[in-house]
Amino acid sequence: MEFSFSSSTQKIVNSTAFTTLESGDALMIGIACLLVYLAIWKKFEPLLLLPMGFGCLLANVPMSMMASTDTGGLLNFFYQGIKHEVLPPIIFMGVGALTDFGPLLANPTVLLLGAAAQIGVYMTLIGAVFLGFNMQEASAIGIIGGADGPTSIFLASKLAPHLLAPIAVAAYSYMSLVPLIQPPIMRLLTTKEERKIKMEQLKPISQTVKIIFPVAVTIVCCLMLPGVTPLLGMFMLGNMFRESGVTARLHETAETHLINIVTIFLALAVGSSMTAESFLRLETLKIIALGLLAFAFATAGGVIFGRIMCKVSGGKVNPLIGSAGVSAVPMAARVSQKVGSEEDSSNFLLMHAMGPNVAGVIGSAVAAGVFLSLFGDVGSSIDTHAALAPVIGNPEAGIQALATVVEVIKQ
Amino acid sequence: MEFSFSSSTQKIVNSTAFTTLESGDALMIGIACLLVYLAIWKKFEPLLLLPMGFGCLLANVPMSMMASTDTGGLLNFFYQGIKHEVLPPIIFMGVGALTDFGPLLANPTVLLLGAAAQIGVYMTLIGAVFLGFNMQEASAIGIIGGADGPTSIFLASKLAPHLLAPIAVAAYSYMSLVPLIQPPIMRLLTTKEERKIKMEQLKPISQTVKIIFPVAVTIVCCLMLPGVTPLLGMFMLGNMFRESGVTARLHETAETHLINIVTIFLALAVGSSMTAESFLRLETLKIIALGLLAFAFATAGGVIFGRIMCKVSGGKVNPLIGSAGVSAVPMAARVSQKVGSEEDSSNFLLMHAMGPNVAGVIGSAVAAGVFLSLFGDVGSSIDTHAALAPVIGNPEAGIQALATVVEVIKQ
Amino acid sequence: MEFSFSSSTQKIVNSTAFTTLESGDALMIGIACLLVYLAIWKKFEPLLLLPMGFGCLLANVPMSMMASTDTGGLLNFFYQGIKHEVLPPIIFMGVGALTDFGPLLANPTVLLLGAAAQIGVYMTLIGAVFLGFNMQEASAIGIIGGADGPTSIFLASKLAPHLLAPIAVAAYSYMSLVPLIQPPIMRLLTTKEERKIKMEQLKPISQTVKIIFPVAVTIVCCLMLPGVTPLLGMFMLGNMFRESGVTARLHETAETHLINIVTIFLALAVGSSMTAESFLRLETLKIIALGLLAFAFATAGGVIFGRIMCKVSGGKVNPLIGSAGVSAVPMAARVSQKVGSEEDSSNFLLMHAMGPNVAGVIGSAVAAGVFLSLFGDVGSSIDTHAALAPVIGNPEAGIQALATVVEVIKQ
Amino acid sequence: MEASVSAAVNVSMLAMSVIFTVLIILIFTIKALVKLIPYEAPPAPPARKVSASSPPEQDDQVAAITASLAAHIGKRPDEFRIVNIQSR
Amino acid sequence: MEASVSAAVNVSMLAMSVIFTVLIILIFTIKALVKLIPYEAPPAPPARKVSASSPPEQDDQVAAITASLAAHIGKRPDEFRIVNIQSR
Amino acid sequence: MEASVSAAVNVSMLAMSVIFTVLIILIFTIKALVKLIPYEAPPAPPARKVSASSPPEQDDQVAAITASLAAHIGKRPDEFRIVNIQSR
Ligand code: NA
Ligand code: NA
Ligand code: NA
Repeated sequence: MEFSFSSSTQKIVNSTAFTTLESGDALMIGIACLLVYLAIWKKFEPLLLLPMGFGCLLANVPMSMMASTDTGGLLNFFYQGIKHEVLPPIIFMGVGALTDFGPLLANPTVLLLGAAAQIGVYMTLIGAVFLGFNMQEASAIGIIGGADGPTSIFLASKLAPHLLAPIAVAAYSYMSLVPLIQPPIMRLLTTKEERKIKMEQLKPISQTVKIIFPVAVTIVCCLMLPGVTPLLGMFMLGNMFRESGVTARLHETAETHLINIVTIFLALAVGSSMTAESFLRLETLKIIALGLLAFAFATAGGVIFGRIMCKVSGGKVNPLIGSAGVSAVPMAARVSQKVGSEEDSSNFLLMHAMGPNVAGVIGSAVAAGVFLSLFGDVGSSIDTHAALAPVIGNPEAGIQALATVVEVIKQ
Repeated sequence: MEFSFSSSTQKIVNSTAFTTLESGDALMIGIACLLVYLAIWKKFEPLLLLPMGFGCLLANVPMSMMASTDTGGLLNFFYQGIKHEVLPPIIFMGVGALTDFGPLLANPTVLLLGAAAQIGVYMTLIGAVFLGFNMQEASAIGIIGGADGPTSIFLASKLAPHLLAPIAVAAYSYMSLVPLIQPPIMRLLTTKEERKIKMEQLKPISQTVKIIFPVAVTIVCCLMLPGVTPLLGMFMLGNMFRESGVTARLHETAETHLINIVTIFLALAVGSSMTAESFLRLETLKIIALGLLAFAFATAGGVIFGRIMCKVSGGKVNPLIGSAGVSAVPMAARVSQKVGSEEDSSNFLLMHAMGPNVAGVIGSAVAAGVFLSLFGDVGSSIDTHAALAPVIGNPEAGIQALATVVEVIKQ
Repeated sequence: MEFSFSSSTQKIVNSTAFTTLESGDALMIGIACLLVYLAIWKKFEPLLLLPMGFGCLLANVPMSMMASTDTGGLLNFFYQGIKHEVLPPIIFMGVGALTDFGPLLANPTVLLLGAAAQIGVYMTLIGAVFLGFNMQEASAIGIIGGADGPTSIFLASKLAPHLLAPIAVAAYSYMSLVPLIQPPIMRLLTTKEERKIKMEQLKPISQTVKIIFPVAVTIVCCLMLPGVTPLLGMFMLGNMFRESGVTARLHETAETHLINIVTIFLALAVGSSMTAESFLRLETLKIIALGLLAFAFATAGGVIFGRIMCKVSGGKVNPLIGSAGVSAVPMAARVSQKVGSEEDSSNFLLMHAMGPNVAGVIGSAVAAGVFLSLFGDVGSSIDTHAALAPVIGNPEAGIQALATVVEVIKQ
Repeated sequence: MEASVSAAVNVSMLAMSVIFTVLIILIFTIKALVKLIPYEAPPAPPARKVSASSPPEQDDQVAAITASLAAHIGKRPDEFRIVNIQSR
Repeated sequence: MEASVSAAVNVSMLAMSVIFTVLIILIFTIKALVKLIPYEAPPAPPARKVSASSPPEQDDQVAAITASLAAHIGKRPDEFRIVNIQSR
Repeated sequence: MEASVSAAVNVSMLAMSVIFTVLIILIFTIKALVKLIPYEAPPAPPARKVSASSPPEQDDQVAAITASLAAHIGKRPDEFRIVNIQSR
């Protein structure tokens, strides 16, 4: 090898990213800066969008080896944690450790509001199919209406990994826009009188019930929809750490440093999948548009079902708490409180809205479970995992059973 | 693909876990709930048994892909950390960071009590062989008598991975039962006068000695029993973080969030190995029975050797501190204190019992090292690791040397 | 298998490390103890050198399976994090979270001092080539003069992994010796009058500038030198967490428990590569000697350029702040303060020296980037990563482009 | 285009039914739980006992503190007695 | 020996040039930034408003505390009113 | 059954011997250590010096605080002097 001054100079000049920087890369760097701007100055879910934007910035420096597709690169390494569905469940454990199910347990019928708000998911699914996405893709896009970041990322990585980046960006962005998107819809769909309804105070709940609840949810929901176990099970485990009263150490770690560490890695990895090739497509615009649809319909679904519950209960339920059924904890509950107190400043809906709010988290997880039951396929997961554990046992007996059944039905 | 309402319904129904739920799964879910109950309401080592029980619950939801054998699943991922012996040493580092060797250094002869209590390990080994287990299995079962969770898990994952789940459950359960198991044995094997013996106060120890001690233990023990280096070395490293006075940051992390994170993953992984197939066997009952034997004999061994030391020292040693030699830090030391103060409320044995208590940890690690020297084989470890690092160098020169020596001896 | 008493005894004796302990191993254990001694009693970068020394101790117990080359062993597992360049960038993120760029932004021309101090890197490079190292090795040795641990480890693991151990030891040891190495050189190269110069107080900087700065650095530097993106990008991300004001959770985790966890693993892994085979060589002595050269020339370069800046600015710059350009944050800045206050106790250089001090970190990262542009080759990285992600995509288009260009030039 | 809008509508109706089914089951589970295990106001914190039967944890503390104190003031543990630990 | 000292000198000169180039670009970037976005002294902390328009976050707090308090004292939330939250 | 009880007894006796051997070696190591490095009562904390030779760390602190203060009150660092830092 020669190291003359001129040949070395040539080598350095050729290795700068400028020589291969294309307009797409530059545009993506601009988008990365926009995300960082929104995170910091507009406070759009900064814990996620700041590292996500920064990951996007790093990934789009040509030759930096930081894109999620650059085998051997740092962010590709973190990306394995999404691909193999390790990171979202750990985040969900932390969310569970942060969640108080008290208001939900005090008034369990609000679970119906968490179910009704899922209509946003399905309106979006239909819209996405209409716009040309296939069923798996449409499901992953629809779940944006679930307004839960980890659920969206988990489902997208299973059903439509090539759409992960725009779905994650849409999910977190609209979540931040909940205070802008929801109020007009809420006012449009309710009457002044309904908005003034004051709800009865919640009755206190035994600590024992709070402890048994996560186990009960796990058994009921996971037996019915096994595909969602990693997400819902870890969510409930985090809640057990919180409520059991005997695992304070684990609770503290799960809700602070562990969720923080995993958030950094997850957000960087999602950002690293935002390359020009995967993001600068018509699909991205479609997904952004569908995401808005998802949030709007989810809000409407919750509010309309709230009115139904209001009627049925003889005016005891303020329909404004329905909008909190989209989840986006605790933002959406605050919006219910705010819109309610605009009509009557002595109306305190926050605690009542926390019930549907956490119900919405369970609701979207269940919705994700339904999609996994219908369209889930573990092929890719097994392929990639093969590298980690060569001794592949029997690939998921359950799915094989399912396949057999499907075969039989077809005949 | 067709998505008619009826075919989709069929698909969902077929994919519920109910269709494949067998009685074994249901029973295991019951056992999982029992573990959670014991952890929360009976305070049985809740930091371990709560996530372990929850992991068992998740693993036994059919088609949830959460069993330790489900390649590609979340808990299988954590299980790799046990299989490749990464998690137990990190936990041991945290335990080292939490351990004060001061009482042991002030009265080093109590190390003999930590040795004597290992008799429980060997009585159990003999019992296990008698019940039909082979030598490797019997060793892994015997170490339950060591009363150290990470040591048991480490050894079981090396010598008898198929018995990991019952061994871990037995080890942690009996550890919690120490306050019930030990006192009758202690009272039976000592006289009232012996129990009233008051011990001389411990002399203070130079900080320099406390710093040098972990290095000395590492050199002495690991050179003699190299197989135990990952466990004992990391234990001593954690203690260095504590005593050195210059690594406060690392000490704090090792004894709080790092050990907590690893505990969550380890316990979930152990729980995920509790499947009907591996747990609902006669072996499990045998192991549960042998585990009780192990704790009882370990306690007896410690107390009897305590009496010997009492005699030899001319009545200066209270034999009650012998039972603390089983480890189960700090539970067993508290039991010594309690049984002692029952005879004479002014008798303070706690500090004196802390010496044999931590000696028991070293003792069981040494016992594990002896087993690894006799029965250790790194074949499986290399096989699984092969996936992680394809460029396999020379597989463990030392073991090969050992094999050669064995060959020569045979001839 | 027979388990007679005598054959078992034989087996145990043969499996003790004593039977295979060679003088090299014993010497390395001595060196490990020396490192631990320096860390604790001489306070040589104890957060790194204590676990590094302990890792060396464990690795040199024969048959302990703790050397970085023992496939399947614990420290080999951590070592993968260095080999695949995961750990140093995470540490750099934490360092970024701990760094205040305020003084640098208030007086940006001091970036030139951070550049000038890199002369130490290149004098050492030339010296290393003179002593027979090849270009890659010489580069990795030279970067010791950058006085940044993670940068040195990152570059060494890419360009000369077989020299990682001595390079890391030299880098951290000399960093601790900065208060001894620098002052004589600083006094020799400056006049009494220059040392007495008092600098104008720094002007305050808008928070917005502090937030934009890391993005600007990332774009400017990484586009010009893409190879350094993992290191510099993560450094700047950590700083964003700090300055943005909206990610307090992530900031706290990055600068405490996350950096602590990674430090433990990294230092153990580096220590585990200190085997007799790799460390007890003439090269190690050469590297130790060259490292001293590196620090001395870096200091001299900074101070001499400080004098130039002093002249050009009409005496407004105290040349003593130049020595802080070697980085070794914040030790070198303290040395500037100390040497300055020896002449005039009312002279407060600390804040002024913090500017070149952090500039030195950027400077060495840029220097590493230049080396990667010239000599970087991702072959080995892809090979090892192949195991983790079998679906190897297109191996780094940029490098291929570069290779093509090189081909063309050759013709 | 593989998927038709009518299939999407089918799937949506089915999925909404499943979601409502699951969550209604959950509602009844919760109602049963709350009925079975009613809320009881936590008992007022018991007055500190001064008698011999102090909680076991405090026993430990007294033992530990006594031992430390003994080491410090150079008396045997039985030459003095800690009567009470008052947490602030 | 593959590498010659002259090559090393060449590489060194080149690398130092690159480093100075990159850092000088950075200096100008910073100078431009600082000029474009000058430092402004942070405004004095505003006096606590006593009027109805308390900050939105406090609204939440009042709502939450009111609800809890209501549950505790057994009155409906509109039967009493929290006037002010004073942080200590 | 591969293993016989007599083999297990053999192994057990051997293992107990090894454990006692190792731990007895450890006892003597500790005794030697404690003898070589006896405990010394830590010296009473030295009275705060008021003279010029304050600890190096405090030098740093004084420098940093002086610089910050200078920036804040708009004086040059040598126009005033911090005499003492009192930690609370
Ligand atoms: Na939701
Ligand atoms: Na033990
Ligand atoms: Na530097």
